[in-house]
Amino acid sequence: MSTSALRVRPVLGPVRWIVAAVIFILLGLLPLVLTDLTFFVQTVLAAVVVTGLSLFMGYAGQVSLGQSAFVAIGGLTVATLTVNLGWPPLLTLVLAPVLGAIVAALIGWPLLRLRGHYLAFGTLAVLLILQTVMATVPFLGGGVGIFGIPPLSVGPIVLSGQLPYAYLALVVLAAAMVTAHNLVNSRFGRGIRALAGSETAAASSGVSVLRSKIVVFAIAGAFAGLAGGIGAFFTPFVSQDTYPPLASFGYVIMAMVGGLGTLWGGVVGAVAISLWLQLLSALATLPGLPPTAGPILQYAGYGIVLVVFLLLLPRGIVPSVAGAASWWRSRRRPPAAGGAVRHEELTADVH
Amino acid sequence: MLEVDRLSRAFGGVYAARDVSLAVADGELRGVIGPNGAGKSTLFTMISGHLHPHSGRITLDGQHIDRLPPHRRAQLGIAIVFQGARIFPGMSVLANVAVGATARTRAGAASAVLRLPRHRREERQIFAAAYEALAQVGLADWADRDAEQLPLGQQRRLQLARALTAQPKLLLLDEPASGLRANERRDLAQLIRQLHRGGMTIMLIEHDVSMVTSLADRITVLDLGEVIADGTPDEIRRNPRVISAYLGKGAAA
Amino acid sequence: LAGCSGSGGATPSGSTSGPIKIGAVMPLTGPLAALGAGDKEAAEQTVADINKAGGIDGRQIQLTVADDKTNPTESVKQFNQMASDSSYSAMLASSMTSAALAVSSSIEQYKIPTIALSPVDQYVDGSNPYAFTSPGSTKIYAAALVDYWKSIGVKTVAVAYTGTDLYGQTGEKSTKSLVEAAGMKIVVDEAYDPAATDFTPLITKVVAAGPDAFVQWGSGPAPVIITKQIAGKGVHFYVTGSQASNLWLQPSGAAAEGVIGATTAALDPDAIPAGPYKDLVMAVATPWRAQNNNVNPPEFAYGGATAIELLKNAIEKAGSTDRGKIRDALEATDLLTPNGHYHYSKTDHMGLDASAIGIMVVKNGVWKATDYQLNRFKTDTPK
Amino acid sequence: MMLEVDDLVVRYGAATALDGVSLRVDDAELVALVGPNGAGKTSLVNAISGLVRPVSGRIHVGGRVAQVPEGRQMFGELSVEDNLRLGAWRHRPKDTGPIYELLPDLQRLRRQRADTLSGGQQQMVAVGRALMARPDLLVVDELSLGLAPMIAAQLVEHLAVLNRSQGTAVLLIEQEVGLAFELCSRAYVLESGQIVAAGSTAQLRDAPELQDAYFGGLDVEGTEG
Amino acid sequence: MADFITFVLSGLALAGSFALVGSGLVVVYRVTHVLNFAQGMLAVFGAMISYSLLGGILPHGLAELVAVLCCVAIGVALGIAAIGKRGTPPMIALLITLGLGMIAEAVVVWVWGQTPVSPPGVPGSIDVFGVSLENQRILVFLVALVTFALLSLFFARTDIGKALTAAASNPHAARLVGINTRMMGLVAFGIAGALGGLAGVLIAPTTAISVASDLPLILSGFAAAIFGGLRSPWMTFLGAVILGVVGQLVAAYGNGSYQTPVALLMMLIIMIVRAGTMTEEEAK
Ligand SMILES: Nc1ncnc2c1ncn2[C@@H]1O[C@H](COP(=O)(O)OP(=O)(O)OP(=O)(O)O)[C@@H](O)[C@H]1O
Ligand SMILES: Nc1ncnc2c1ncn2[C@@H]1O[C@H](COP(=O)(O)OP(=O)(O)OP(=O)(O)O)[C@@H](O)[C@H]1O
Ligand SMILES: [Mg+2]
Ligand SMILES: [Mg+2]
Repeated sequence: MSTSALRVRPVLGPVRWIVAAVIFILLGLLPLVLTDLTFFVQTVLAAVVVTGLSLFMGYAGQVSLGQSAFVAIGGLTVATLTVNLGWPPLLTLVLAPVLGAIVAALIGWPLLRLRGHYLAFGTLAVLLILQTVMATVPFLGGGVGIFGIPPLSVGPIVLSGQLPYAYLALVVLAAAMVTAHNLVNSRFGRGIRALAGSETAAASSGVSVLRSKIVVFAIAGAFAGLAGGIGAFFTPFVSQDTYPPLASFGYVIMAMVGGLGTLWGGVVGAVAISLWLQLLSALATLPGLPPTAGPILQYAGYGIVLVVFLLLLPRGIVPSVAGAASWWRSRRRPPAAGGAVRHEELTADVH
Repeated sequence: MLEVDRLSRAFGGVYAARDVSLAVADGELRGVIGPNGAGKSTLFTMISGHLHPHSGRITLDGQHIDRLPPHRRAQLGIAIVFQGARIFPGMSVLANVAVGATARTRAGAASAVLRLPRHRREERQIFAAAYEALAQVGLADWADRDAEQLPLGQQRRLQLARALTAQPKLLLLDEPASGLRANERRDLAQLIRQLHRGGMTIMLIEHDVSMVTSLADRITVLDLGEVIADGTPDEIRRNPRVISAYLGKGAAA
Repeated sequence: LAGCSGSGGATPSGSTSGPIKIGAVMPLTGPLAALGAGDKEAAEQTVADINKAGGIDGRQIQLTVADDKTNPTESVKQFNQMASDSSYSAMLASSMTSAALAVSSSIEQYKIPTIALSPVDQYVDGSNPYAFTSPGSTKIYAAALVDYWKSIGVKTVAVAYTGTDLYGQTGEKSTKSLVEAAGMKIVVDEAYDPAATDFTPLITKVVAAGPDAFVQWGSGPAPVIITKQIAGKGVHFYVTGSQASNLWLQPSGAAAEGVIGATTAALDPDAIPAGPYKDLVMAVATPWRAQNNNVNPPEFAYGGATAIELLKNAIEKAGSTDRGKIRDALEATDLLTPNGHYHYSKTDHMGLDASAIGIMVVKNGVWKATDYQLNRFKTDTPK
Repeated sequence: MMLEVDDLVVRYGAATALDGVSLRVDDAELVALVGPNGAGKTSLVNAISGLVRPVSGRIHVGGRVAQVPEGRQMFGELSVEDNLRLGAWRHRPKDTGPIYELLPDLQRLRRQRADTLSGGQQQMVAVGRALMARPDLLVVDELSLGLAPMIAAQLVEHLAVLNRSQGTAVLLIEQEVGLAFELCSRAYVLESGQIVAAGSTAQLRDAPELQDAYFGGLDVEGTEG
Repeated sequence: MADFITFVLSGLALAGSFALVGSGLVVVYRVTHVLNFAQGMLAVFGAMISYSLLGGILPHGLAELVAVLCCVAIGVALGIAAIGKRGTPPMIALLITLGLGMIAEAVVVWVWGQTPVSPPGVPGSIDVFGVSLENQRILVFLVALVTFALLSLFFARTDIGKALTAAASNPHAARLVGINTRMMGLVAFGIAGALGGLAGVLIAPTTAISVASDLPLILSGFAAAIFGGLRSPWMTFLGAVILGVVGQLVAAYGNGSYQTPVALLMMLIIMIVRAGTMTEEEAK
């Protein structure tokens, strides 16, 4: 029996592990040649957040427009504890994901009773509320923001400059992805994918719906918190405007563009979108452009690409590529065999 | 084993279930029949915990379960096959069925992330059970298909397989045979009989009277939310109230 | 380490040849885009003029502008990106107050002389050796208002401010202290939500308190709505520098008529008595009017131009583009600019005095000097 | 000629659901279509009503078609009454009276949201909604699904009446083959995407290869051993 | 007490503006299950166009009308992009509208620049219960009220309204009974355009509208509409009222900085409580 279990357990085959390793090694070489590390770190951290988010959206079938809130929790943890209370940086960085998870769980307990667009609104509202609190409570920056965050230091070693953070971020991303992978291919993982399909049926199969949702939310919160923590050390400044709704929407966009329900979707989406935005703002700030040309370029550039892309690849990059591949393979297998693509006419949500 | 005591549930004044009482003995196969809208599915959803009764009690092996959420009841050994096909889209047939095992396994998120031995052990058990169940309902060679691509009939069998992987004490079947043709029905009847023989307690809703009567030890008849008859198949077949409300002169034979 | 990421073989700032690189971070998109746009235009204009005139001892100025999307954190990122590149000699920090303050630790870390394009009170006392601010601090604006109020015998004052940003908060603080010092009374002191779209509660309170003067500190749409809602309620309404632009003037329309504001003295160029100051102002105003169908430049336009002038002056003094030397030279600044007369010093990194601020009033949709201001011009114009 | 399907091929990605299916339904004819799960019955009717685009083949429809779809397909947010009325969206009159006469159970439920109906009640609405269109050809995907035997029998009756009175043609997919053959004069047997048998119901009823698969009660005892 | 009435009334007037933006979201969602994030920009367009037209080109009334009509066209255009392609899942369509919103922003910056505008509205203010309210705000409230009355009648009473709802409720079945779901979707987007334009045209005079107004507008509209599950016009109106009145009271008796968040919190709590009672998902 165990053999058959092995046959079906959808873990990444050794090949895929190697591919993943190679990709990360390549990513690891990038910082050495890149001049704009800010961009690199930003992108990798975004990928971490999105990896968590696509667990929550792609697998558990929920939606969060307020993921920035948990990035903020991480940032605040680091900023307030180091600056206001003088705690050791490393400790605060460890606390960042922990608090991210705890807060997510606490908020999730009431909030995750909401579904669909209600939940989308709920999460967004949480973010907006948090922003105002940050802007008015002095301890949390009170509109001024918190600066003078010390560089991250492990004992005597101080991570000064940008390069160390690039690698820290990469390591965290790798860890996040392994976590996500192990989670998805498990009893728990099947549970959350099931409740995404039908909460009723899932519950009757013994899945504790609310609890599972909260756990996933907390995990996503932890990822976000960690990213936020690192971000706070990297950009030693934290204020309510550090975590605007637009950033939150950005995470959702990255998740969708990369492809929901896939592990690599988050990374691919984050990189694709960030690259494009970077390119745009580079163009937009070319000297000598008329003052309005910049904004026009940025808005239109982002918008057009988003629209065109989603119309062409509604399922996102990774699934589309995978789909194309398997389709191509199935060409050379006798038909009847699976790998069937659902007919578009029928994909419209039918009860 | 299962005791339902004066269960009532109304929707905007209209009773879907009214003082429904019935007792299912351990290992019994209980048929539930009645006209459309009689309250059969409502009864099942109240037993499985998706719908809260406005009054009345449900006890399983002497334990009150009417306040428990669905997943707890599932863990106590109640499994249900819904009337409409309720599959988990985007998952393979096998994965769909494997979910059924959640009720009787423990490994949580932590052990999954850390890939603890317990996780591995349970995964093996789960998929073993899943395969067996698929074989039982004759879906074995569809295992790797995307569940939502199955035709309706297959989807409903898949639901049954999912329920079986839970290895339940009490199995609730809501019209499992609808949409199956004669020989498929025979296989299904065969399977149900086996499970019954294996000592599983089963409640079966069916409009195919001949199937119910040939399988059930006892039959409960509902109409407009009330129990109008309760007895052996023969008694029911002859019961005039049942004939007029449901069977009709013709089908009585 | 910072080096290995930043200066990809670029000439270090101390070098004596090649262009002089100056970085600037401004809000080019987002709510304050109009501010940034104005600063950018004016700064680039000035740089172009300087370069046409042969640059600074023969070296051209190269100005790089980055967009901070009206977001302090983005501002810090962009700032660090340039500051960590040692080929930059000096920086201009954002026209958004909180963004300009946000970079303070970066300024110290990279030891790069920086002039903020927004009033950052925290920079005024020179406690941050490398940070300067070119617009007047909220304090001198408040001071100018209070002087004016004294002159017209105001007894009671109402204050409203955005509780969620720096400009509002510091503005309220300075007003409060000065007003009380001058023996007047604060009768209303309310924070408001910059995102709100109806201020009836605030207005109701103010009207009820019936103050002799009502001033608000904030920017964006909120001040516009307040202006519209307070109009015709018989309350004397006052605004400050950040309303001295189309962000406020245009949408407020008729409701703005007669509103008095403490702004840069240069806001009404024609009112300035002939002299060196007027010439300087005109140098900025004339081309601007030409480009923007005869509208006077808004307050922050002078900021952009002035900041460049200040740096040019310092670099010439220092005779070098070394960050440290420029900083020292800046602290010795004594320069007349369209923004007013700057006397930077160890303890004053704002450098302006009350003469730089004028009390203006909206007449037929344009800012005009009040009679009070015209008198003041007679005695003290920046010189 | 009410319906003519000619060498129809339907694929879902790589999976072939129908390959080379041809069948016809004459005016005012009652035709049954039977077959095991996954045979392609639903794919066929969906192709007829244009919900799936065939890869190749020809479909000619000689009149107004209405379909009782698989899985009821209620307008969940709308009331029973509205569901019925929308059945006649393209046509006047929208009088729902006759439907309630045919299916009295629905009368009491006219204001109820369709998604709260019981399975069988939904099936009734689905049938009623299709009848509202006053179709020339009625395509029914699993008529008796979830219906109490009495109701099912009664509906079959009604179809017969419609056919006689208004010459409505019917293409009936039905697992209760007995029921179907009672009504229909001709039948097609579809298995894994192909027509494996066709002819008058009389002949087919006696065809040995179909006997076991489609007829005979449960006689479970027999199959034991 | 008089003050209290003032705050409540001003809150109601304010609610009108939230509700108007929300109404557009409701129409589109009800018919397509798409949350139209470009709704805010439709309002911005309305404001900008009427502003330009009022600059001496057209008289009051006519200018506003033309602006609204333009917005109908824009709305339809948005619709074609968002749902024109068969089988675009709602979540994707949502992001598409987000993208369309950005394109719209680019257009606005291009044509009107980034400086906020505020076209002239109905001048003056009148006293209600000794409370002085700007006429413009009262107008907004009244228009909103009428709009919602018409909307709910439209959806509840007319066949076309029913068909519109059916299109989203079950597109599959809708196509079976011969409802052209795509056409219905475009109709909805058209109506949404009109409502958005109306909102912009009416609200602009009371505030300053610029591209940057997009987000605040859509957020307040979303908050109001979600209260009605993005479906029910009247619940949307109620949501707007809670949002407006609670906000004003907080600003009046509490700290002004907290007016939006507290209002949001209120709505959240109510929604969660309601969700608790709605969980009985029918399980057949
Ligand atoms: N949420 C609800 N609101 C109103 N009425 C409801 C609701 N749910 C069920 N009902 C009514 O309760 C009655 C019983 O429904 P139930 O599904 O139990 O019938 P059933 O016996 O399963 O019928 P069938 O054999 O057709 O499945 C039906 O009349 C149905 O309309
Ligand atoms: N959306 C889809 N994507 C891929 N394959 C599909 C899809 N729908 C149906 N199929 C395949 O097409 C074949 C025919 O399906 P169809 O639903 O037409 O069968 P059916 O005769 O209606 O079965 P049933 O009697 O169970 O309704 C099946 O093998 C099924 O797996
Ligand atoms: Mg039922
Ligand atoms: Mg079918």
